[in-house]
Amino acid sequence: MTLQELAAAALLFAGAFFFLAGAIGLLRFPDPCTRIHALTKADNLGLGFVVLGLAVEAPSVVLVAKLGVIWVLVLVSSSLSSQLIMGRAQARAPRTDPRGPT
Amino acid sequence: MSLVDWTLDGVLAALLPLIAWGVVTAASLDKAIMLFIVLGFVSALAWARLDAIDVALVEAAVGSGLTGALLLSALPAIQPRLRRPSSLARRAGVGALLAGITIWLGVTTLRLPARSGGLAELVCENIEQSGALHPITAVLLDFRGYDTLIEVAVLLVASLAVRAVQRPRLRPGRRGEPTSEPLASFLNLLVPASIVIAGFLVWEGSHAPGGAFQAGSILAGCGVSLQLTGERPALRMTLRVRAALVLGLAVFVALAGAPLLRGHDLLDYPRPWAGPLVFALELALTVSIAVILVTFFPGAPDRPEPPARAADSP
Amino acid sequence: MSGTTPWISWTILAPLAGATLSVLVARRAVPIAVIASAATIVSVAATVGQVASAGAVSSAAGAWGAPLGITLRADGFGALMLATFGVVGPLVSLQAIGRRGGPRARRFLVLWLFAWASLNALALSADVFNLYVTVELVTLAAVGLIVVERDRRALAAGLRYLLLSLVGSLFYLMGVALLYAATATLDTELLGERVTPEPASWTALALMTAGLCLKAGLCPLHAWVPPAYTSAPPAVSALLSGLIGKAPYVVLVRLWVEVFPGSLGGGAARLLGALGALGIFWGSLLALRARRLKRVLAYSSVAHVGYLFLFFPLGTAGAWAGAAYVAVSHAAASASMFMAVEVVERSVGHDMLDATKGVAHRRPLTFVALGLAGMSLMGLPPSGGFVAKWLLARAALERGEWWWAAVVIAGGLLSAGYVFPILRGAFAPQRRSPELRRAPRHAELVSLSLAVVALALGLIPLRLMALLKLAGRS
Amino acid sequence: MHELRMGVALFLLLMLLPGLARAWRGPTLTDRILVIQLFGTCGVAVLLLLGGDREAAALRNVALVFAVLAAVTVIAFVRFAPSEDVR
Repeated sequence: MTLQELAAAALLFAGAFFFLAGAIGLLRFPDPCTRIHALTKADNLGLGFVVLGLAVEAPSVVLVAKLGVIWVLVLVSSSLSSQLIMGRAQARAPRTDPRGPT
Repeated sequence: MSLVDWTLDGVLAALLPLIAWGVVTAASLDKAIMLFIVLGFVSALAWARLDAIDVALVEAAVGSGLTGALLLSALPAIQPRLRRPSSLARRAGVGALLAGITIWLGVTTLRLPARSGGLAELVCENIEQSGALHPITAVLLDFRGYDTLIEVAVLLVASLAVRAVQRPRLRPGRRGEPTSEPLASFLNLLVPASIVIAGFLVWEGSHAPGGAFQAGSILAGCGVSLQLTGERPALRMTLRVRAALVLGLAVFVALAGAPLLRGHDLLDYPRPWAGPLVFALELALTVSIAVILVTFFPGAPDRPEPPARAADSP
Repeated sequence: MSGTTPWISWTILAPLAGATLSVLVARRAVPIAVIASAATIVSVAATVGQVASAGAVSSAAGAWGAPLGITLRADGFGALMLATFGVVGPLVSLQAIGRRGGPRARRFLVLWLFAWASLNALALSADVFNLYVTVELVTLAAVGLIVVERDRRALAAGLRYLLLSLVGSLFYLMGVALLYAATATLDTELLGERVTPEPASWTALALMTAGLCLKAGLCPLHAWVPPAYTSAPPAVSALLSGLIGKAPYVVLVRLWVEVFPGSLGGGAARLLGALGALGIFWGSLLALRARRLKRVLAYSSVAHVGYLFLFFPLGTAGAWAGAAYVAVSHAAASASMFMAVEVVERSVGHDMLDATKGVAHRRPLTFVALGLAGMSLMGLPPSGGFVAKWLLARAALERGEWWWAAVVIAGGLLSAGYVFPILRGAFAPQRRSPELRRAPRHAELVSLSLAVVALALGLIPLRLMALLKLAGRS
Repeated sequence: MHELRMGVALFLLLMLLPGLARAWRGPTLTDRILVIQLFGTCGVAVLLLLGGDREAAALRNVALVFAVLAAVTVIAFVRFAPSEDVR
């Protein structure tokens, strides 16, 4: 196994770990706010490490660029999505929960 | 195929019916829609795994992306009415019938004589003369272009029928919700990115998986986003929109009819020009498919209705 | 194809081009539709002429030819259906042209042009997958036509029709996939040579037949028919019942006669015949009990679908001529009746059975039309309906299967039971003449001309049969 | 290396199961849309991994389509999903 392959393997494993963390968090955390926190780990770091792992071995620069574009697209759209989802959730929260400081 | 490959396929094959079961038995409509979107994701993966990349592309774009958004946008209109599960006996009967058919189909398929892959060889032999180097595109736009001609008409008719029954009630952009800062900057990124990617997919279509339908769906996704966020007003049936709507079919009919005038068969492209003609056709189809898909979404009324009529819809 | 003018292709492209243009130039939709219709009628007439003089005409789309490409082929049957679509359809669409192009009339015309293109394409297709595509276009155009007036009830009926029809399409498509896997071709002629009696073939036949029967509204799969035919505008019901309802049957006949030639006469064919007989009785009985004119006609259509399916157990050339005659004469007669009902409904304000009371004297043309078309539905000589039923009954007796003949005759008697009350109410003497609203004059004329067509079909039977005999194998 | 990539892809597919459980249980629509987000990202990763050792760029195009359309569903969700659920 070359050094390059080792690095790729390590990066892929790291990615897998963050996906695992995200999935477990999504399942186990108590409410949507904390779950979205878990999810962003998978979105940003998990995919990021997988992309890095693949990029290490990529035969051409074009391919690396393409992987990068995909990652950036997912990053942007997932951060926007998180924002929109939480915005929607919070816009409605006060109606059901107006009293009682927590 | 190693053990990992087999397991991977096995997991995919197990996930599909599992999720489908979830869709069918979900207690509420919104849950069913969410699971349906997930089903679209997983089936796109399955198609990719089966090397049917073209189908995977369409499934990713239309099956999960746009269909999910379309179902969600229909949700407010139908939610209150879904309160009547049919009787257990009836469901069991239908289930048994469908299971029987499925099992029978499975057995029949497995017992099919193992023959060569249909017309694949013939397609490969003739691909040089066709207007595309990718077999799927060659089949869709040349060998069986006549099918696609009618399918494009199907899409246009569907759009006309949807437009006939749409109510202006759900017109987004009228709600006065200002576009948030991040959303606006996201849309600023999405529009150019979609156009570039759509153009790339059309180009790919001439020699690799891709083409008008996939590219059109990307553009439609962008258009739907703009329309749903109120960033752009809903499509009005201006001359320009109508021109975009029929462009694909018009070009197709022209390409079909022109050879007839010269005494050839319909869609018989003059061979040296077949490549450029097919590519031009793809571009026209991309535009039309994108606009047609956008018209399926609520918020694309015929024309601005006078307020009196808009108000009386229940 | 060389030398001859490719009329066969123009029968599809002309209406398609017209539809495309009239979406684009919506203001000029009516004149565009008129020109496109005229062009289509010329192409249809020329194609029928070619077939009548020189036998089947064909054209290979893209010049590829089967099995790689798709072949269009006009044989006797295809030409007959082309002619039916090309006579009945434009006549019905005249009422929209006559209305001077409001937005509804324009939408109707565009959708009708699409439907016409797809019907012609269906009649000419010699490829099982292409048939699927044309059936889809027929279905969607039909749904568009049903909901064209944005009526709430029509919307529900249209959606119901769409969903059931899609289930039917799914079954058909699974059959196509199986056939392709087993034979590596989609061309009907090549399939006819390559299909062997193996599980895949007859599973395919069963799936496709089941799907098409659902789409055709064969009893007991007719649940979608009455709501669709009664809630759509009458002109649309005329197209649905007269033309669009025949489309799945055309595909079914192609399958059974050309792709699976050996399958006629088996148990499955008898089952289809039995369902047809059931449809004749059940549809007629429900028509007898119906209180609304449109409902009577809708159930009468269910019964007439039944007659079409009597061809399968008989399978002879005579039975074939009879079934084709039923298709053609019912197309004209039923469209005429629906248009006449349009006049009655507009005149009186509703379409209950007693709406016709005393209207005969004020709307004589409509009642001549109702009478003539009713004769054809009942099968009284000398109408087209009579020839159709006579041919079917004779074919049954020739094979010694008298029970089919009994079904035909009983069906005729039952139809008399539901057609006569309509006319009797109309000619009954009235103490005072009812107040009538203005009714569309052109709808009256359309109805009358369709009724004359239905009647005339009985007077020129031999020429039509000569055309049909070209249908090759049957 | 192929094995490794397939193994990671398989692992990511298995990560969908906890997601499915969350989608099934809910309880709110917000939870379900989060699952869809997870599935989208997982899908992109799996497609990239599957395409990792093939010459054809086609699988990466599928991932590209996933990525660019990921937000459309969420935007439709925010616009149209019924609002009674958040606690």
